[in-house]
Amino acid sequence: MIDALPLAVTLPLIGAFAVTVSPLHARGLGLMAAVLTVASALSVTATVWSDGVLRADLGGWGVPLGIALEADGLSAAFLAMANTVALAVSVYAGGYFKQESARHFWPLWLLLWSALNGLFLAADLFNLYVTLELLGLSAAALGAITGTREAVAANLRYLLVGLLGSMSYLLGVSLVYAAYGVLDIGLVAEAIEPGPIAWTAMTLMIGGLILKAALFPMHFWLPPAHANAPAPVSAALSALVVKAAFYLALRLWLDVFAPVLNEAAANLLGILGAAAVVWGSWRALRAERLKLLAAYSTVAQMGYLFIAFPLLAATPPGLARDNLLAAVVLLALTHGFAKAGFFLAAGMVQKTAGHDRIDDLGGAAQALPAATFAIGLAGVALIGLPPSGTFLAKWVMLEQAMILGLWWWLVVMMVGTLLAAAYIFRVLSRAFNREPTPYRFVNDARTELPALLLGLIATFGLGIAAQPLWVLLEQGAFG
Amino acid sequence: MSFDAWLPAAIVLSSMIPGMLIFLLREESHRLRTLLNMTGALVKLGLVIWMIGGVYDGHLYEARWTLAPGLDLVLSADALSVLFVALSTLLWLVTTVYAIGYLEHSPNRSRFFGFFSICVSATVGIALSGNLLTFVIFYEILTLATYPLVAHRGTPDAAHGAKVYLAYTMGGGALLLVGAIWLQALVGPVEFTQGGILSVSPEELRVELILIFFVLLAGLGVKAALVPLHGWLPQAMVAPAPVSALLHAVAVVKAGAFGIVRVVYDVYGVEFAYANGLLLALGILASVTIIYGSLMALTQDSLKKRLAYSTVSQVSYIALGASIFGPIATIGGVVHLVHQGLMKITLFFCAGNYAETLGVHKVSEMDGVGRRMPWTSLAFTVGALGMIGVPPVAGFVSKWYLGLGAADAGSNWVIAVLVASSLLNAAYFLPILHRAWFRPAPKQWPQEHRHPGRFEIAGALLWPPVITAALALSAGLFAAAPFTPLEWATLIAEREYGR
Amino acid sequence: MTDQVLYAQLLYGGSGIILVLLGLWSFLVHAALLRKLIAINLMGAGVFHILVAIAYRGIDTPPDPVPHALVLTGIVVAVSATALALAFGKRLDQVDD
Amino acid sequence: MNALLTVFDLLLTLTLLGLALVTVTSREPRRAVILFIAFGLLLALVWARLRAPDLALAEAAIGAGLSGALMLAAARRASGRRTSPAEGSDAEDAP
Amino acid sequence: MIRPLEHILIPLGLLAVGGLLGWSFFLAVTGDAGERLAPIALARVPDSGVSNPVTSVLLNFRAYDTLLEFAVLLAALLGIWSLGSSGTGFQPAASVLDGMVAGFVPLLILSAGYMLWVGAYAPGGAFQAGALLGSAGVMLALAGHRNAGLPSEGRLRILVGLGVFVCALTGLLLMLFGDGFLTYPAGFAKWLILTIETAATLAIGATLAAAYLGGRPAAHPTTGETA
Repeated sequence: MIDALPLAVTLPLIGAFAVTVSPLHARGLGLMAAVLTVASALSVTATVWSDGVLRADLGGWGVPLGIALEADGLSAAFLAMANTVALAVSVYAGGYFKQESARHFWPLWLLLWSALNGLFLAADLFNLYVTLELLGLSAAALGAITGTREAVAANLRYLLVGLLGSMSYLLGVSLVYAAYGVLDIGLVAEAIEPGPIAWTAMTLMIGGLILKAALFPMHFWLPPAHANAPAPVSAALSALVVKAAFYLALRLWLDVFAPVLNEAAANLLGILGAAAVVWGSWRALRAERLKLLAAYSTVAQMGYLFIAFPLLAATPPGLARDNLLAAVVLLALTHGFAKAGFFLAAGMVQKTAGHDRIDDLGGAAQALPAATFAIGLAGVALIGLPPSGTFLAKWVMLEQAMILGLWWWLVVMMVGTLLAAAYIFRVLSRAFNREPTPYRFVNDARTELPALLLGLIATFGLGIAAQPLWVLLEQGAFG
Repeated sequence: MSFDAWLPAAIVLSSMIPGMLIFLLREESHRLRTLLNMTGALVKLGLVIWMIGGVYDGHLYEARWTLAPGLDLVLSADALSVLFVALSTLLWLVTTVYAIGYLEHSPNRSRFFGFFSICVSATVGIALSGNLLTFVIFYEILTLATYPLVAHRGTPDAAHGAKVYLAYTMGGGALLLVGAIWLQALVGPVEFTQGGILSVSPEELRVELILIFFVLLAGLGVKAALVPLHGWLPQAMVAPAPVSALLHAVAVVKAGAFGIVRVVYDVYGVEFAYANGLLLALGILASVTIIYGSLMALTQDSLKKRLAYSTVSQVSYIALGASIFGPIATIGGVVHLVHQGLMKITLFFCAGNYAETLGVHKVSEMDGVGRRMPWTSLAFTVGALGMIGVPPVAGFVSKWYLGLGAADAGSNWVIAVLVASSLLNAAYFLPILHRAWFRPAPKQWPQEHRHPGRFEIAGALLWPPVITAALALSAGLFAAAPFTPLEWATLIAEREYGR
Repeated sequence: MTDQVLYAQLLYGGSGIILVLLGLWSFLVHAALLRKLIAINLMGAGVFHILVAIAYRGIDTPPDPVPHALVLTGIVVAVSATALALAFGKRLDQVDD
Repeated sequence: MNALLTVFDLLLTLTLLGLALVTVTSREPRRAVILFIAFGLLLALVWARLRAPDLALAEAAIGAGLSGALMLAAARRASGRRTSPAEGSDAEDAP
Repeated sequence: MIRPLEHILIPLGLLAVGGLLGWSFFLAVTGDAGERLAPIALARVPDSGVSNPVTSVLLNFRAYDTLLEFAVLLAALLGIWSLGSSGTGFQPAASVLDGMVAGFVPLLILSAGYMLWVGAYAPGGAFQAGALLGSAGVMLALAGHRNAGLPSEGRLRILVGLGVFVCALTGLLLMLFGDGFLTYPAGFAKWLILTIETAATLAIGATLAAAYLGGRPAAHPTTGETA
């Protein structure tokens, strides 16, 4: 019997062991593990797409005693995005890291990957805690891999904040177990009822996740940590790791705490999101370094995702709500592809120029057409211009906001969009100067193509062919 | 999917795909790039001719692609869209030839022609948009694709011009987006329908709908360079001449004007717009723009800037036509979409040629250029006379119908605007013609280039203005013949007014 | 559930909450890495303490093994995180020197 | 017997909390770590009382023992660097 | 000087959090959660292959958690290693300590073995045993052994990954040839658990000792490691 659910988590673990044991072959073994992991994860998504919700009772005990893995449309969508991005990051890393760094990068990277897949597939609140910790530790370790002062200091802070977040989450889980005596998400959802216990547990768990998702004003740790990591790591951190925390918050919101939600909490999340949009975009505009700009842009983009909560809360169940949810997921996925592509391309520009000060990037940007195009395509998706997935998602969200009469979210999102246009074009304008004409479009296929492909997916793939996402989300995520 | 559905998509893709391929080419692959460019342009032209025939016979071309539930990408062809498609396809072909000649030996040609092709794809997409969502999508893509062209030269001036251009058009795009979303939230998906879709809208939405009209108008007005949203156009003059041609005649300002026509006729419906005073507001705005643009043109010594302000003024004739209630004025406005394009592109090509051969950039340097560059100057003269409205050049036809329409609708003040603007047009164009033909040439031109084997300029730069001037002339001379812009505009007006 | 058990659960669980608060306070107001780490370990201990308290079912009834297993997992995670954070701190000292 | 147990529980808890309080309030790194180890050992004792001997063992060995050893090594370094002004300043950015 | 954040806001916030927590906890404990998972878990202990309930949960009912926990340990150690080598180690200890260590370390290793074995039916198990092994390493390090008694880097790398590897591999093999991921077939549970626990004990011990060194083991002549 082959069950793709545990495979998606264990294959990278075995890969991590293999590259730990033979660091000299880290790149080859790591890429092999990456390909196998992607295959298993995508087969999960494909099976959910065709057959519906997938579930695996690990250990054969079944709930409530055992732990289950479960893939519904929501998990399958995030899983597919994360694994595609992770594959691109892996290919890129194969060309980016020299031998000495590669031996440190690969095992940690595969552990992080395993944590991501585990998190998207987990159906048990405590198991989610373990995946969160694995994610947090491997992410911080990867971020500090260069060993420079800035990187280590920033990632130490990230590690500590992450620990605080997990602790808060675990406290919530303890409370849930104390009150309801189960840990499986489905069983908790059945048992939960409005009241102070559910309230406190929700505050603790989602509060902890907000810390990890870097929602304003808990974003302070993100920009230095993401800006100082090596490019492939920044890509993974910004595109996937914070996204995983958001996924979990959304999952808890939709599946666990659905009976106890109220608009005040949703509005609070939305207001924080709005503040993140404005503040993050503004700081990105003022940033002097390319990667810092990208990191602040992540703060802003996470804000958009949290604006979804008040909209979801105000929309009665039905087609409109399903539509809105799909748009939010589309926004998250598009940002995953776009931000990863942005960071990967920025890494190439940085490598060529020897620095990433935006004002002095002209020559490097013009010498690397493929990387600059990748930044442009990713930028289009970050701004939310058509034909990107972001545009589509924002359209649906804004239309729903207008239907509900909540026009202020539209104002916030448009302000964010314009600021994003300003900071993205501030970068792109560097590509137009009087430096010599580049000889060819692609200079280093191994690093430039992954970035370009991610940008293309964000801007064309998800913008024009997003319809399947709606179909996928019908599997369990709606309703 | 049947071929009928594929045709609009194929017209968009016929320039999109070559554009994408061109990006990947090495800089020296000159022949391959030219081949791709010309193949795309000719294939597109062929497809458009096919489509014109079909639409004339009442054939329905529609491609529909669902992006998300309730959000469809619709490309469809009606008479109005075919008019714009035909214009931009024809002018793109000519401009491509011109650009290949103009940019010979200059750097970054792959990037330039790639965006150039995407730019025209976006324009065609705008023309063929079957609903407001599709229109917004292509409208924004057009902004994206023109930015690199404006910034192309990489000089500080170009960077500044591009920044201003971007600030204006992004702001306009945002407003358009807000309006479109707001409208869709109120009335559902907005499909472009002859006669408009709001005639049946409930009374209590009226105030909101009027507000939305102005939001949309502001969004479109940026590209259409309506005063006070025109500021980017003179700044964008730093771009290479083919780009100016593109901005002023083929794509950008046209997209704005076309959008205004679409919103008035096919979204709001001319009856609704008239009944709620929207037409009057638009008419006043257009008139102010016409007069202001002409006055500003009068004060410019830079040739390209003078032409730019002239565009500000002339494009608003289109909006003016839409703002007068009645089919005759509609004909005048719609036909001006084509006529202004033909005349203005001629003028910009000529301006580019003067700069290229003689280094002449200013009106005050133009003494005697007629002798030195007779064919170019002849084309320029045709264009300028057309702008003034001298028969039999195309511009006269537009103004004549606008005037008739205004008289028909009883809006005599519009006639006054037309007369005033024609006088101003004459005031800023005739001196140029006088200098060109009747003043002696200086001993030395500002910066003269000799073209081997040619007295005036290379063929790729000379033929385009001559051809477009000839077209502008014949559009006026043979206005009554079948398949002319005028006849087509009449068809559009009849369909919009349901006669 | 006897009163005796309830009393123990509330007493120990309550003290777990106090430990969490103490740890949180210390984490928020102290900047030195070591103190932050002690604080976070104390928070962890508090959470574990709560879990151990709810697992308790009386002096002569076998306790609930599930929270115990969770706590054991948590202890190992905590020491891993502590070790990693201290290594970061050491690296910072090295770079500063 | 029950009353005795109650008093015992109370005393244990108070001692535990007291130890925790002095741990977080002590400024000297080495002292704080040693107090933390003591706290861990006492916690192990409490868990033994709560019929969690597995956890008591693990906490004593890992929570108190190994974490403590790791922290002691760090505290020794911190004490060694005490002269440098950057260390341990509370004015540094707390989240 | 009163710092408003530190002296007013944080205490107030903590009070609020504490109140909310306390109230919720009180309601949770006095509520109708019943006996939670205890009866179910205790009832299945006899089927789990071991009789210590905590070990049953850790290595059977919720063995997947434990697998990821091994991964957390590995991640921490790899993170530590990525920051550089362990440096000079500790000063050689006085002979008294040395003698004590010489007697103590074998005792720790022995008790680790014992702890691992009894974990099946009495308090103990892989984590406690691993911790004892790790403590032995710490002692050796304190006594001045540069590598804390750990083997060469190549072997150490195998050792620290052993927990993840054996547990994941067992799970996968059981999935491919058995009833499902980490689903032990009847009768084999005890031995499979013991296998995983043995591997885990070694891995935990090696990881904790290596973590205590705080960097990659010092350069070994044959590996050509650089800092």
